[in-house]
Amino acid sequence: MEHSTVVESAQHLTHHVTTQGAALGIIALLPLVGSFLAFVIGKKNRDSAGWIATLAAALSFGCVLNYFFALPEGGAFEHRVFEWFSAGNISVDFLFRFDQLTAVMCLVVTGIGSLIHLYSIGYMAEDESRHRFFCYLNLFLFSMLLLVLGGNLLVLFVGWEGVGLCSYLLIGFWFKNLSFAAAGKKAFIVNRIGDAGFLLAIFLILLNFGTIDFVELGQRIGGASTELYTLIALCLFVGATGKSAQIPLFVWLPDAMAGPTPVSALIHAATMVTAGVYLLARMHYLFVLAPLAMVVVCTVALLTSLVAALIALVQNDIKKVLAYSTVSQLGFMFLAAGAGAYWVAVFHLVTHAFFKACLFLGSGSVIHACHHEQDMREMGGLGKIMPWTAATYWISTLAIAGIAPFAGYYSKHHIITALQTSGESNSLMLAYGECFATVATVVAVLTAFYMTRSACMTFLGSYRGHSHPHESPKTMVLPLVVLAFLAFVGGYLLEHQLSLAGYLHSVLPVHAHGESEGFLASLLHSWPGFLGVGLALLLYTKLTVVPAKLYGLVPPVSKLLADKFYFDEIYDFLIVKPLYLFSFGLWKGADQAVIDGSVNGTAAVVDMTGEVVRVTETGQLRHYGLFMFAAGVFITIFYLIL
Amino acid sequence: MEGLPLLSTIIFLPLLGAVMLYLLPVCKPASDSDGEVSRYTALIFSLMTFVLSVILLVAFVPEQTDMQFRESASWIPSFGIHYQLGVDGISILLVLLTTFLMPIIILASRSVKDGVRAYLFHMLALETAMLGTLLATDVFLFYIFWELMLAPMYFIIGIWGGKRRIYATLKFVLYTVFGSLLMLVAIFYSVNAYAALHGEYTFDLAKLQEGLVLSRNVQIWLFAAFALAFGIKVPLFPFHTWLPDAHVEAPTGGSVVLAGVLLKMGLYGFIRFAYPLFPLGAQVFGPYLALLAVIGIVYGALVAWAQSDIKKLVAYSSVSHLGYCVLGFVAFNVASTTGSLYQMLNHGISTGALFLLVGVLYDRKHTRLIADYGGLAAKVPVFAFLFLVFTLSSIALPLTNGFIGEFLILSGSFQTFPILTAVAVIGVILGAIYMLGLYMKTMYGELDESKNGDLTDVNSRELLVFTPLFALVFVMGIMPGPFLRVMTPTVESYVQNVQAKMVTVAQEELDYDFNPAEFSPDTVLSKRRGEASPLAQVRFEGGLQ
Amino acid sequence: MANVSMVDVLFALPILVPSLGALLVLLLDVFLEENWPRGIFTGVVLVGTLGAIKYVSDASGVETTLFSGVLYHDPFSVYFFLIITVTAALTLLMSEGRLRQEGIENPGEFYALYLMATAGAMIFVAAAELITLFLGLEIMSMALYCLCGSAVRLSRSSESALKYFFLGSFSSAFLLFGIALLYGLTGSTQLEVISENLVGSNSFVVAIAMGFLLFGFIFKIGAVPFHFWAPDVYQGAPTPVTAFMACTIKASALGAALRVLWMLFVENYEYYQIWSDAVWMIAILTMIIGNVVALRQRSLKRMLAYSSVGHAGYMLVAFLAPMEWGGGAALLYYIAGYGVMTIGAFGVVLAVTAAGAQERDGDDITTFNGLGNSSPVLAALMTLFLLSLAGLPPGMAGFVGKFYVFSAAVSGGYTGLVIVGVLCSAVSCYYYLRVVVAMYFIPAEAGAGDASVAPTVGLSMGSALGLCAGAVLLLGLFPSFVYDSAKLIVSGLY
Amino acid sequence: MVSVNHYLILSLLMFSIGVTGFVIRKNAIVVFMCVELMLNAVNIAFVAFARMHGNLDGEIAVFMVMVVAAAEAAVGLAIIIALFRNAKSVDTDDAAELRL
Repeated sequence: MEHSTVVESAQHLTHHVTTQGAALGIIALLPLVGSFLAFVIGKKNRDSAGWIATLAAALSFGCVLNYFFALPEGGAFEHRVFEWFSAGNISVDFLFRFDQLTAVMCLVVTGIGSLIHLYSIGYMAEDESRHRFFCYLNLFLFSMLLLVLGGNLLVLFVGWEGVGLCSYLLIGFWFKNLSFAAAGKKAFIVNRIGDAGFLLAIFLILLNFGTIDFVELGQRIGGASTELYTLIALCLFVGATGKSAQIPLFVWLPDAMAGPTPVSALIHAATMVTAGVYLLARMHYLFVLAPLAMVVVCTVALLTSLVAALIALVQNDIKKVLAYSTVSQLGFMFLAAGAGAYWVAVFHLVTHAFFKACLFLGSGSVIHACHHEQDMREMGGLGKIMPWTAATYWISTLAIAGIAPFAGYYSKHHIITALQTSGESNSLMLAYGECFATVATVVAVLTAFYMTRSACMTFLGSYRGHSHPHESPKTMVLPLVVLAFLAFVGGYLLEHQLSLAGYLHSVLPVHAHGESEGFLASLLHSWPGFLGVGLALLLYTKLTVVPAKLYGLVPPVSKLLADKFYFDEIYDFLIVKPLYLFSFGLWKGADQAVIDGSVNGTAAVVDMTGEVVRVTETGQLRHYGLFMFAAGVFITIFYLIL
Repeated sequence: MEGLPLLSTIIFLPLLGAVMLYLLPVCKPASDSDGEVSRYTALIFSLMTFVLSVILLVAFVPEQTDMQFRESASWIPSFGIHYQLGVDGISILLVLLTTFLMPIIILASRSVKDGVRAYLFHMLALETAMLGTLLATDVFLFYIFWELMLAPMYFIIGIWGGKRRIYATLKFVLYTVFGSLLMLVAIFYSVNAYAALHGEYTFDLAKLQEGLVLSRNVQIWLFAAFALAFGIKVPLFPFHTWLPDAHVEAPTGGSVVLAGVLLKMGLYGFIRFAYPLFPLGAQVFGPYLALLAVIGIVYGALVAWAQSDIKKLVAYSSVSHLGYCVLGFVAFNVASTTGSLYQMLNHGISTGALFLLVGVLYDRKHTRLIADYGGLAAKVPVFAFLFLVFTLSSIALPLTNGFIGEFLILSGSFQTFPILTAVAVIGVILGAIYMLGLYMKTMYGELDESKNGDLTDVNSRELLVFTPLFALVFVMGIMPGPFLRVMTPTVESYVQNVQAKMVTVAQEELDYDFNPAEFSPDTVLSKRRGEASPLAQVRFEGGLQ
Repeated sequence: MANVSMVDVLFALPILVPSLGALLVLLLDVFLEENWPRGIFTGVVLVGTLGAIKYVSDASGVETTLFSGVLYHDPFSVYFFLIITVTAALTLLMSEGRLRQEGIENPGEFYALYLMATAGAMIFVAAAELITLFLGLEIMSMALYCLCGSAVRLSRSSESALKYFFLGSFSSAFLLFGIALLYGLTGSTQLEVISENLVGSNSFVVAIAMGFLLFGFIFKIGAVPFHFWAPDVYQGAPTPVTAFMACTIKASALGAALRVLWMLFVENYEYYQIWSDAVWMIAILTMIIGNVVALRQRSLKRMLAYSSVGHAGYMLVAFLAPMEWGGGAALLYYIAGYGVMTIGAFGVVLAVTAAGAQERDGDDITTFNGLGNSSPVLAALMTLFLLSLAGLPPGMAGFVGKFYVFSAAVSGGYTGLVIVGVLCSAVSCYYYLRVVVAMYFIPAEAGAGDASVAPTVGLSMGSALGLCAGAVLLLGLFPSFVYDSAKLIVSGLY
Repeated sequence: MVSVNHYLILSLLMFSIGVTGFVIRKNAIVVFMCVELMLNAVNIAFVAFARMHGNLDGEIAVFMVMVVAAAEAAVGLAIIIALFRNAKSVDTDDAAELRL
């Protein structure tokens, strides 16, 4: 597309009819207050904490609904809380803006958030410090809402870092286990690497456009060089890779499963990790001006989804499977964004939130039932014992597999279509579009396969474990059912009834897409899902010996997959260890030896000079006379006469 | 308030308190064996000082960009030296920081068992010196207070310090003296150059700023002398090695005051003296200072990571944080300079609090090694919570104070030094690595019952110490407006003035060159012969035509 | 010509009072009982001298010389009379009752010699004529030689006397030769006449004469390379004598040197070049060597001796800085400040070194361990004096003194010299602070006898130290009082 | 004709001998004599100059110097005796307790 067209469209997409004065802050404030109350009151009465937190989340959801319904088409609400800080040419308002994109995000965050809060009441019922847990969980909701409500990059960044902190706290919630705490730290630090890129992007934007307000920025965009846009876009993408666990910064997410399972569902599946996708959607007008960056996004996303899917194939920890699946699905969302179909990315974000939250909660239910056993080899046959969990899990599996009419199908189908047509808007993608689409289809097959595998291993067959599993309490089942329902019909509703594309077209570029297909066609289009599911069912219910044989077929490959492509080890070996050794060397070598050495050395030299000169003090009268006389003669001759 | 010399009162009230400690009979060791009365006396005086400085802040007019509450009295007329004070948007918040931290330090002095009275005496004397340094607008007076800061700190580290205290304190004093004495020479040179041009000696900063005309080469030398003195104090890489030693050996209060206020004096010196007096020198040195600052940021963070001693870690983190402050200032635009000033306050609060926290641990277990702790969060949750909050403030998490400063600094300096700032951003990552690493190793994991099973959580007195700091972390992070508004008008006009000088003087480009031959007496003779005309007229004015 | 008027005698009273006082002490010693209060009497004499100085300074309207051009009678002399008398009085005050502790067995002689040295110092500084100058120098020196050896039973005392005596006579012989050469060149020993006639003389001979004069003066000032005697003599001599030498004698030597050398060579621009080159070198060497060697000393008196060498270096910097830009005035101020802080420091050493400690390294730095606990006031005072010597606030006199000196030197274009000076000053902080370290940071060794026992500070010692401390603070806080008058005084010289 | 220069050379020679003796001899008495020799060398110079200028200043100076020399003798010998009493030696090399 022509530069001017793109710029025009960007300006158009940020041209809202804004309504001032809506108390948007209350949406975020409720969970913050909830967080405080959950801790203070929960400290006295542990059981109240969960209900308080859930109430806060639900109230917040109510607020969001209120604004959602009040939001006029093509309009936006704005809430300028106060001028945050200003100095020189930098002025930042604490600004909330509620437009269609935010509305979708808020609904997901508070809606699913409320469900997961409710679920957690049951899940955490026995934990000693659950008041702390709910405090953190509500705090997370607060941060996430700041992130999506933020009307400028910095408020977004506040939320961005805030969710990072909550993630850190929640991953390390059981901090007595040092490896859990370490996982939290790792998450935070890897995120920080991304944040550094994000910060640089903010600086670049501020320097070149003089504003970080999304609307103003959209209006001012244009005129700068493509290189600059590419640089900014790439910096933003670095930030996104950190938060949304893309290569090369995805390593923290699997470790993050150390946290309680509801946390994994809420933070590491449904909401926080999608923040990167949200960021790309938010800053779409910058990305469309940087075609090269879009290709990079696509490439990284494709690679991530493939690698993660491959790893997921052989994991035995139920949560690890889901974690890698999340990484892979996030890759799908970025694929959509990279292809220029931002609304599709958001679409997949939403559907993914439905089914992945359901899956995680389901796995949580299983883990809860099996007394914190996470290894699928120790499960099996749970379908009979916990039918609700099994049913919802299966529905979500089909959804993620992309089988029509389950939710996942619609968003996935759009993604592959968008890839195929990406060349239309981005000439650099012309050559690769088909190729990307093909690989994405393969990943879709893999996804269907490994998810079905996990469902089979967990719920089918006979129980292999040693504890006495039981169905979870109602507070846990209810959210499962709701989410499963959404995973079932959510995609269809958003595609046909509610028309997400139409809803978002005032804020995101929505390209005309083919008319809606019939049900049969959609079934036909879900062949990758059928293929994956079918294959997995075959292998894990009928030919149960085959998987082990396959696994042993090419040991290096399976080992490579099982060991997650050695990402952690490589990072450790190439970056972390050398850097630590370097630091240590810097301290001992540079700091103590050279720098401090030269300081102390100077002192020592002066001291030694004193010692040397002291030799002249012989105490002998004759020497003194001689020295004095010689010096006198010397001075007289050298200075006075010469 | 008319008629009351508010600034003088603020400066000397602590000293009065210090003297009272020895004069009041109730403070005598005989009647006050555990030093409790002395502590209260000192606390009252430091609180009074704080109240006065709050009054000062209230009465302060932010829009007025020049010195306020001026006081001036002739002191050494033959050299044009005045006892001259004033406060502006740059110094006022640092004054408040000083007066705010001192009561906290005194409250936290419970860990000092022997010689409480002397300890408090030195602390209060130190407060006087620091306040004087911040409020003096006469270069000579500034220098006196600047040097005066050394003696109390020397005793605080030397008497109440750790094992290697003698080494640390001597190093601290000698290193600092070494730098500041060279600055003294530069002061002489400037004053003489001024006298040569205007026929009168003056140490009045405003007059010097206005009337001092020096060539680029001379300014480079003079700026270098100032920069050395201030750079050592900051401390700028590679002049920082005294700091870890001093911090590790100093008692808790000493560390707090060292990190909280003393280090800021170096940067304050840059802001108040080095830049306005020698804008051309500053122009030349600016990028190099920025480079050193950025090296300091990354280097300090890396070395902090390698530490096994908590205090040393925090000390090196100070090197890193002060690097941000310096970077922000030398980038020299309004945003970055404001950020730099703001970050000085933040660093005072968060690092001060971290040292206090380490002090809490040290008081109980008498070790500062990270390896001796672990899993404390379960045993001392309140402590862990406070530690977390200040850690987050230290790594500049948004909505804590550190973020505002760091963002302003980085985004501001990005406009001047994009590449360097990009490198400095690495410090953001490294900061998380070493601080969270420290937090994890001390607070998380299994508690070693045999070692730390008897650890008690912060008591109410300690809580009282931390509460104001805790509150400020968030107040300054969420509502920085009131703080920034106090300083921005001054900073704006300050940056404008100095930048204007950099431009205009650079255009006039004097032809007088710095001549090393001037170091030898050869030239003096010839000048002496040039009849009664003051020698400097030849040296300084000659270049102006 | 040879008319001795009553006015001359009156104006010479500041010199005559101590001289007569010295004789009276000797006389009374014969007639009065063994333990008559000689110290008080000597004090009264010095107070009388102060009165005489007051009288002279009030009366001095017209500048003139006394006894037909033998002694100057001008504000410069009066200033130095004052410094000499005050420092002598302070030293006397602090040594009251401590002579026996220092091994001085014949107090009568001690006080007589003390007064005589004071009188000699005054003649030295006021001399308007070179033979008088020489006589003043010898009167002062001879008395000092004896004072150094006045602890007759202590071998260190006799050794220091021996060294001082021989090296002193050696250097005065050089000075005398210089005088002879000047006399040969100009036919006069009157300073003013010499100054006039020197113009156009054989510069080779002038240079040699200058060298010989410098030899003599710099020896007494104690600057490198004629400083070798100082540490040995300072260490060996009884502490009051050391203090007296370090302050009073140094002051008078500097005063005399300032006047003589300035009048003879500096005012004659012809010779300024060679003169300044030489003094430049001497000043640098003095600052460096004095301060650097002091780093390694363990004996406190010896360390203070080197420190006094270092300070001589700073003073030579002032010497070099042109007078019209404050060099002379800075020097005058510095001498005053240096005087009180050095006396104070030696006073504390005197108080801390216990009786009979002379033979046993009683002034070793370890003696000071734990002084901060056992005797906090004494330690605090010592800290003040040491900080002042180091030139750090709150030791204000030393700081302001250095400020004046270096500032004048920078005006004079001696920036390089000043840089060396401040660096040496930084080095000096180390050894001064080392004493503070000992006093406060290192506890006294258990059972180390003298150290752990709090030293007794009597009324006289207390008041002397108090006066010194007060002077250190006041001189520094209100330096204009001294400096402005010093400026006026010096302006009379050129 | 014997000129001033001759006297001066003699004076310088004596002075140099004094200096040399001072530097090389160990016996305190001899060293002391060397100092006296130096003073007397100056005396010769004074007298010669006085003669040259035709005024009496130099000769008066000589008297003064002689007085000083006499006093010095008294003081010096007293000190040497004191030293001998303490150290049982008049060797200046032995008087080196104070050093470094």
